[in-house]
Amino acid sequence: MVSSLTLFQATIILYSMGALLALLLRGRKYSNLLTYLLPAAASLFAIVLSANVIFAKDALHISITRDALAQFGFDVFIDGISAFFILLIGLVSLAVSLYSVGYTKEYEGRKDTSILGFLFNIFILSMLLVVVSNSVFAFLVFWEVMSLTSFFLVIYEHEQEANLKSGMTYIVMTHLGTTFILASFLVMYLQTGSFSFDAFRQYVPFIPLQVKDIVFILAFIGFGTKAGIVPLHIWLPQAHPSAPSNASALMSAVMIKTAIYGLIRVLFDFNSVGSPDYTWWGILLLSTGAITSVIGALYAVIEKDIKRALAFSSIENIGIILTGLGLSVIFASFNLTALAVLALVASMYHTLNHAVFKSLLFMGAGSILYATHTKNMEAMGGLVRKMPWTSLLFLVGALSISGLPPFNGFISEWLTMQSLLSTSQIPDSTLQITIAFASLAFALTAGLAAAAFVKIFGISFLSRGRSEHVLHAVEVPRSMLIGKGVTALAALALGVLPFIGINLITSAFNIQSAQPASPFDTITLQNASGSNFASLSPFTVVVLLASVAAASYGFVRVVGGPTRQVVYETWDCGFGGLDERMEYTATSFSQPIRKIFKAFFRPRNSIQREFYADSNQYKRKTIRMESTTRSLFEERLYTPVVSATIFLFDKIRRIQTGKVNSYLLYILITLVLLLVLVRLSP
Amino acid sequence: MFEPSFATLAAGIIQTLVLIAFSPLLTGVMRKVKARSQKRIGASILQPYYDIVKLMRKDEVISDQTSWIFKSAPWINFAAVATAALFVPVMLAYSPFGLAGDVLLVIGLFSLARFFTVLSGLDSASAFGGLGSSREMMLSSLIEPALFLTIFTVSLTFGATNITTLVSSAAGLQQLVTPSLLFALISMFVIVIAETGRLPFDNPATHLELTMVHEAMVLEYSGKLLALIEWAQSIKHLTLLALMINIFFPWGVATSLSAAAVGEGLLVFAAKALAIGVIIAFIETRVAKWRLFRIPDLIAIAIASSMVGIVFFYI
Amino acid sequence: MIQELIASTGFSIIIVTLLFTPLAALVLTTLAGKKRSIETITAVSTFLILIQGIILVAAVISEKTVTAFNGLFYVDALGAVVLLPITLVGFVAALYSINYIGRQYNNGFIDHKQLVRYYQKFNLFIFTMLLVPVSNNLGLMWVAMEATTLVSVLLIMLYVKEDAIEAAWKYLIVATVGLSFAFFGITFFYYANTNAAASDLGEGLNWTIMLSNAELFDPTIVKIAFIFILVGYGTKAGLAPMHTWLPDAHSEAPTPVSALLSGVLLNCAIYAIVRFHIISSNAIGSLFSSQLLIILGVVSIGIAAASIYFQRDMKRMLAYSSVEHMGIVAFAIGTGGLIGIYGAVLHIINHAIAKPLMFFASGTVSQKFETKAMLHIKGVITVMPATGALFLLGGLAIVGMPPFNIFLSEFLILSSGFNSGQFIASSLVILFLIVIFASFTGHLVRMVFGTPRKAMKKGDLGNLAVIPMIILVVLALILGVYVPEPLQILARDVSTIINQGGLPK
Amino acid sequence: MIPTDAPQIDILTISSAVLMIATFGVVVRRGFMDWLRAYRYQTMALSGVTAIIAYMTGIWEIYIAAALTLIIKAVVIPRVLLRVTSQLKFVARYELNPYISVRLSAIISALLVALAYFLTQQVPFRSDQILRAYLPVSLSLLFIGMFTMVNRRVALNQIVGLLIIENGLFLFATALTHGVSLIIEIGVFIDILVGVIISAALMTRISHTFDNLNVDNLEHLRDDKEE
Repeated sequence: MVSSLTLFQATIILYSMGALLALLLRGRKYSNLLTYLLPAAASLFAIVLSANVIFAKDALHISITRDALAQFGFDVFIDGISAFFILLIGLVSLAVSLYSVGYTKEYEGRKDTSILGFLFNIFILSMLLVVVSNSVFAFLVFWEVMSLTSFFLVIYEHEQEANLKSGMTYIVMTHLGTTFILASFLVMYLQTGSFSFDAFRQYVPFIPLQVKDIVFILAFIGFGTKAGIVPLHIWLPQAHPSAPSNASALMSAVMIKTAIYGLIRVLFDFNSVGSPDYTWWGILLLSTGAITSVIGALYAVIEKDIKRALAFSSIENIGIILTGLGLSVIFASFNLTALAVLALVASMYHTLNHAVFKSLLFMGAGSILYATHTKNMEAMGGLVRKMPWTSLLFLVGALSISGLPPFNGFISEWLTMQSLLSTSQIPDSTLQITIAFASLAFALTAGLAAAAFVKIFGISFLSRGRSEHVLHAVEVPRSMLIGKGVTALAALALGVLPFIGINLITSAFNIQSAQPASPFDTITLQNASGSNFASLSPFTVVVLLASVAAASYGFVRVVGGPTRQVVYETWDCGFGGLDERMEYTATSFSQPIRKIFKAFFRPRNSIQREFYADSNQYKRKTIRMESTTRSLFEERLYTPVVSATIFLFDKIRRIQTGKVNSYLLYILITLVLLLVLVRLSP
Repeated sequence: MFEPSFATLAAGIIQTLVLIAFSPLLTGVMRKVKARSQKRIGASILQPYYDIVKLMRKDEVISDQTSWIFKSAPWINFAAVATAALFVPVMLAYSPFGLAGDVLLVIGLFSLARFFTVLSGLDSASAFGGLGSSREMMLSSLIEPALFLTIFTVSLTFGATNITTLVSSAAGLQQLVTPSLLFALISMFVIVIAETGRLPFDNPATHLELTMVHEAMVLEYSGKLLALIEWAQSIKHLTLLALMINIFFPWGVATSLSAAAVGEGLLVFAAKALAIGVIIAFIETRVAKWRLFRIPDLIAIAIASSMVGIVFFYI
Repeated sequence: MIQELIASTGFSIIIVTLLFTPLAALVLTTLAGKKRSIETITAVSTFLILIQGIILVAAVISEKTVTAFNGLFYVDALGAVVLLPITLVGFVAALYSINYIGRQYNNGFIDHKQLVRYYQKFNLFIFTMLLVPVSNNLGLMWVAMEATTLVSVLLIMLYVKEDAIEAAWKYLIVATVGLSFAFFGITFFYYANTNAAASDLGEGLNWTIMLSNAELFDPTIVKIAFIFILVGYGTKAGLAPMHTWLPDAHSEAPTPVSALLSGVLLNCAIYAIVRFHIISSNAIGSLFSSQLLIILGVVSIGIAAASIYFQRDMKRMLAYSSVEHMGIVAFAIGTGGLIGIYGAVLHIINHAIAKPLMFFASGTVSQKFETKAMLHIKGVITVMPATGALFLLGGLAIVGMPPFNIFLSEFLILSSGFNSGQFIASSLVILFLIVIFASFTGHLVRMVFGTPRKAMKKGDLGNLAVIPMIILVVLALILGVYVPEPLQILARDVSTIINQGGLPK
Repeated sequence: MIPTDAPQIDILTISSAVLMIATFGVVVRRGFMDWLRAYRYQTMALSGVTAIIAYMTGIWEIYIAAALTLIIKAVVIPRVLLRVTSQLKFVARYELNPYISVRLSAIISALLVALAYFLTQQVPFRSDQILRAYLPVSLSLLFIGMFTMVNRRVALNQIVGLLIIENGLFLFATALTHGVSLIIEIGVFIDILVGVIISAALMTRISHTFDNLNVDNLEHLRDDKEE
């Protein structure tokens, strides 16, 4: 058995080598291969490392350097929680690394791909180091390195002004978040007198409740910014689409999960939320999660940029994860351990699932971009025939993320729903009703998410191609398919055999629960009176589905005889000339939803008509309709705050009048003011 | 409760087969009732069976723009709906597959079916398909919360989402009509109508583009594929009715596996299903199809009703 | 005792040679006529200064204090912290000058006479700055400080341009007035000293003597005196609202001089304030001077935050950033405590590394793009890959991004801010830092990335322009994750000096 | 507190009054030659005051300081300034429009004197008569010099404020410390001299570049412009 330390070192070294070789072998033969195969190998090591920690309980606790004066250093501690997130990182980066081998060809000749390779490796490495850091300083350093490298990835195509703008939004927002995290840690430092997480673990439970509340609020805002909770989410739909697709896959699938990691540390590691004092933390998490998920889903439905839609869907999924987390805290605060475990498992399962299918979907979107050079869904269509494998894999992702059986999304959403349904066991009826209403948001989210992904898949892959972008699209290289295939398989495996995920989570988080012991067992939940509350055996469902399908095929074949197919044009009401302009577009697909939620979207249609003659308004030459929606948060929240700040600053900066007289006057006034103050003070 | 055994398993499969087999009949009966109440003679109540068989034997016309999604969607649709039917008790108080899935799985399978149907609508590159798909997704995304809240109420009342537990608790309940269940029932009724695409949500008999939802999606289908879709629609309808019946009106459901009990259960179920079918048919003759953007109001009523049900439960 | 004496006299020679080196270089540059030889002389002399500076700092670390000339010169850990940046930045600025000034010369912006003058004053400037941290006599320190103003005004006047003249005039007037206030303060302290202990009139201005008598000082006089000192040296240190000359002077000076002004000279002024802060703390407790430092520090950061957003001139933005960082140092010293002083020490050094880096990069950029207006600078990284990358890294260091050094010191300073109970001030600082981060990074990113406005010949401007920046960026990275042992000892000693009564223990 | 040594008090009071009057003389002059002359008188008064201090304390070094003051400030600096102005192409000999009128500035200067007395009252003088007399005066000079600089628009006339401040500084140092170590004092003198020379050189540059000496020309570097 290899020790965790060796594995850890090997992982770090391999990623670093990947980064270095990317720079050193710039433009050489095989450089691309090495740049991405090294991190793929490192990811394997990371996966083994996490398995080692989770199942062999070989936790790693080392202190690397320590500043004698300020007592901070780079401590490393890999426990189950870290290991779970290492697994996430390892799994996704394995797939994405393989995918990148092919994907970076998109940039060859146009951009310096060595920088991309370098940043890619450092980015993964920094995420890995974030989740193993065991001291405030190390955590913050790696956290910001992670932000920084991802920022550079976002502006990798900096020639386009829009990317710079989204990069700026991203870096500013993430820095804001980091500041809140820093503040939270500083408050803990004040109370515990140490920068080490070990000390936090030891002493945070003893600090006063009010202070703990402050710590939590600060940490929640800080991590929430990174996770993309509403209304701190505005960077996410800008940044993720701007980055190269392999980077957006990593950002969406893993990076925002580091925020979840941080929250878990604060909630369950530094504190042990076991008294009703913490209930409102859970309510905060739950309600934020509910709002986040609905709003993310709503935006995802109406979006027509495929990567932006995926980014909004990430916001939605973070909301679902937070819902589970919040429930877990609520249950834990009432000492309903079994339910707390259920909700935590649900939340973590969804974290794992989202990592899997979101990386798959972003890789799929990247493949489309690779083949068609556009992110605009309105310009796609008909790709299912040009890129059969990509479309199949993308469909798997879409089914998973829509929470449909037998894929993994269904399992975690099922678990989350079950936790929501278990609120009847909380001894507080106000809370029960509140949570019941929160579940409304959850269900709406599920419905909207399905609509969003029907749209994304349907509009981009199905029917006719809508522009010349898709004319010459061909299937992407094999490495890109392998990358997606890995995650698609994982999505299926986690969907059919939830045993894998649940066992992983329970051992990682070291929680006792009666969970399936063999891969084919059912998940069973008991209600308060001990009878079966709910149970689920996805494997059986798959078997049933398959047999029903086989049986029905047999029946139809027996009754109907052999099939004779005639291929003909789509029915055009006899007019003829049905073309791609008459198809439903992404915008028209989402029009009903846009209209129903018009209070939120504020849709505006501007129609410009041109007539052959003004006298006859029936004979129109052209009609051009533009449908726009408004971003409520940017307009109502960010713009006013920013402009108020700028207004204030504009007044302040005017003290620099350019007149030396006024400068001298300031000095005189300062001096006299201070002297008078001293004179007047006793 | 039931013990898993070969007999119960067989009984379970049989009750599902009954459901699948008789579902077109319900459609036929409803059409007949509708026709009669409109002073028409109407087709035979067995007409849906004739249609299905006829369609199965016909050639298929496939659009040249379609892909494998179009061809496989009816199969997936049918399989998913039929599988969902396996989990719903009909005349028995349990389904032997209750341990493999609960009511949420049933909803999940319906969603899976719908997902592919909607995709198939988009696949044909016709203007109608997109229209239907778009409206269908809009409706379903709104119905989802209503349905979930209804389940919430029910599961609060009976302490389960497992259908077997639900039905057995319902059958064993002393006071049958609690206020919360009543509200849940109202909600459930609206949902059943909406999910199965009946008036005032959707007119199953129309082919006018202004009013089509479900029909627009499946406009391109013919032959075997259309047969599967039609049948699946009927199965879905009856499955939902069965769910509603066995949760809200579980009288006479067979709790044991004796021939008498099962027979009685079947008859009672048939009576109840027919009654509800007739009620729906009557309603359909009374109302016109609502404007698409008024439909959310109706769904909002369902949601509100469930919410009130939840509040009543806790009070 | 005797050993100590020997040791101290041994090291005291270094103080003398340290001060002698730039003067010798001044003489040699005046004698040598050729451009190449002048450049070589300056580079070699600054290198020697760097070596001697390091030796002196090492001596201070082991011996705690080094004195010379019967206590006229006195270097302790606090002085060493200021001395180190002077020698380091002096060296890299000399290296950078060779390329920068040489290029200006080749481009015809300056003639040979101006070139010679530049190097003469450069050496003289180094000398005057070196004089500040080694002086024990506070009057001498004041004279040195005034001399730095005069020499740097001459350096700013090197270009005969309207803006340069304007900046020089404002700088001269404001700084001179400010320093005359400082002299008032010094005299007050001296008066308090003579009142407290009537003896030792001749050495009454020596800091060490003053410190030993500080407890006997009259509180009122100390308060008034410290206000004069704070306003006076605060003007020179660029603390708001006395900072107004700074954006002009720092932006109009020749780039290597900007680096010295921003990276080093401001530290000297802060150093002077700290000396009096210590005396004041000993006399009337640290609360009074700490509060004042914190207030001025926060105001400085705030005004810098407000101004940076609107800047259009690259170097002017950097100058405001210096105001910000001096504010942070003042805040750190005000919060006190081991961590606060540690942070302040590191911040002084870190700022002295990062700011010259930025000035060098911006100088190179403006030479290439022939403008300082940020609006017209785009795609630096495309045109000059190395400079662009260094510019970017330097900027990220300046705004306090890990893994660069300033993050570390700001982290410590904010910890100390919270630790000392200054919640409102610390929160304000955090808020302002976010704003500065946003506006500074915004400007930076728009310059570094994007597509250049016009077609430009790709390529950096020579190795000598890049090497000084690489030196600094490497230092910034190293100090961002690891503080070397000697520096920690130094910081601990400074903390002892500031927090526990002034004399190293 | 009743003064113990009445005649001395008189000398001190009178000399400080003379110095104040001389200072006001500088403040109210608008023309360059006028204030330069007034400044000479003020400096003479100052050196007289210095001599009084030297006499009263009996420290011979202060006599040297007094002599130095007389030579440098009353002779050398005016010479330098005159030379500078003679080189100028265009000489703004009159301060045409100070920010505040001469009348009002005299009143404000009086207020500043009051402020200086108010601020220095809390300083414990330890019955040091010299200090009691001259400390407020020197602070007044500081404030008035500062105010003059704030008020004037012509660079050449701003120097007058600077020089008043330096005089205040000198008086302050002498009164307070009875002669700081001589080296420092000489250093200060040299600094002032060099400062004036440099500012003179700067003014030459300014007048060459802008054709006059108005500070208004020097308002290009500013941050209050509209975006």
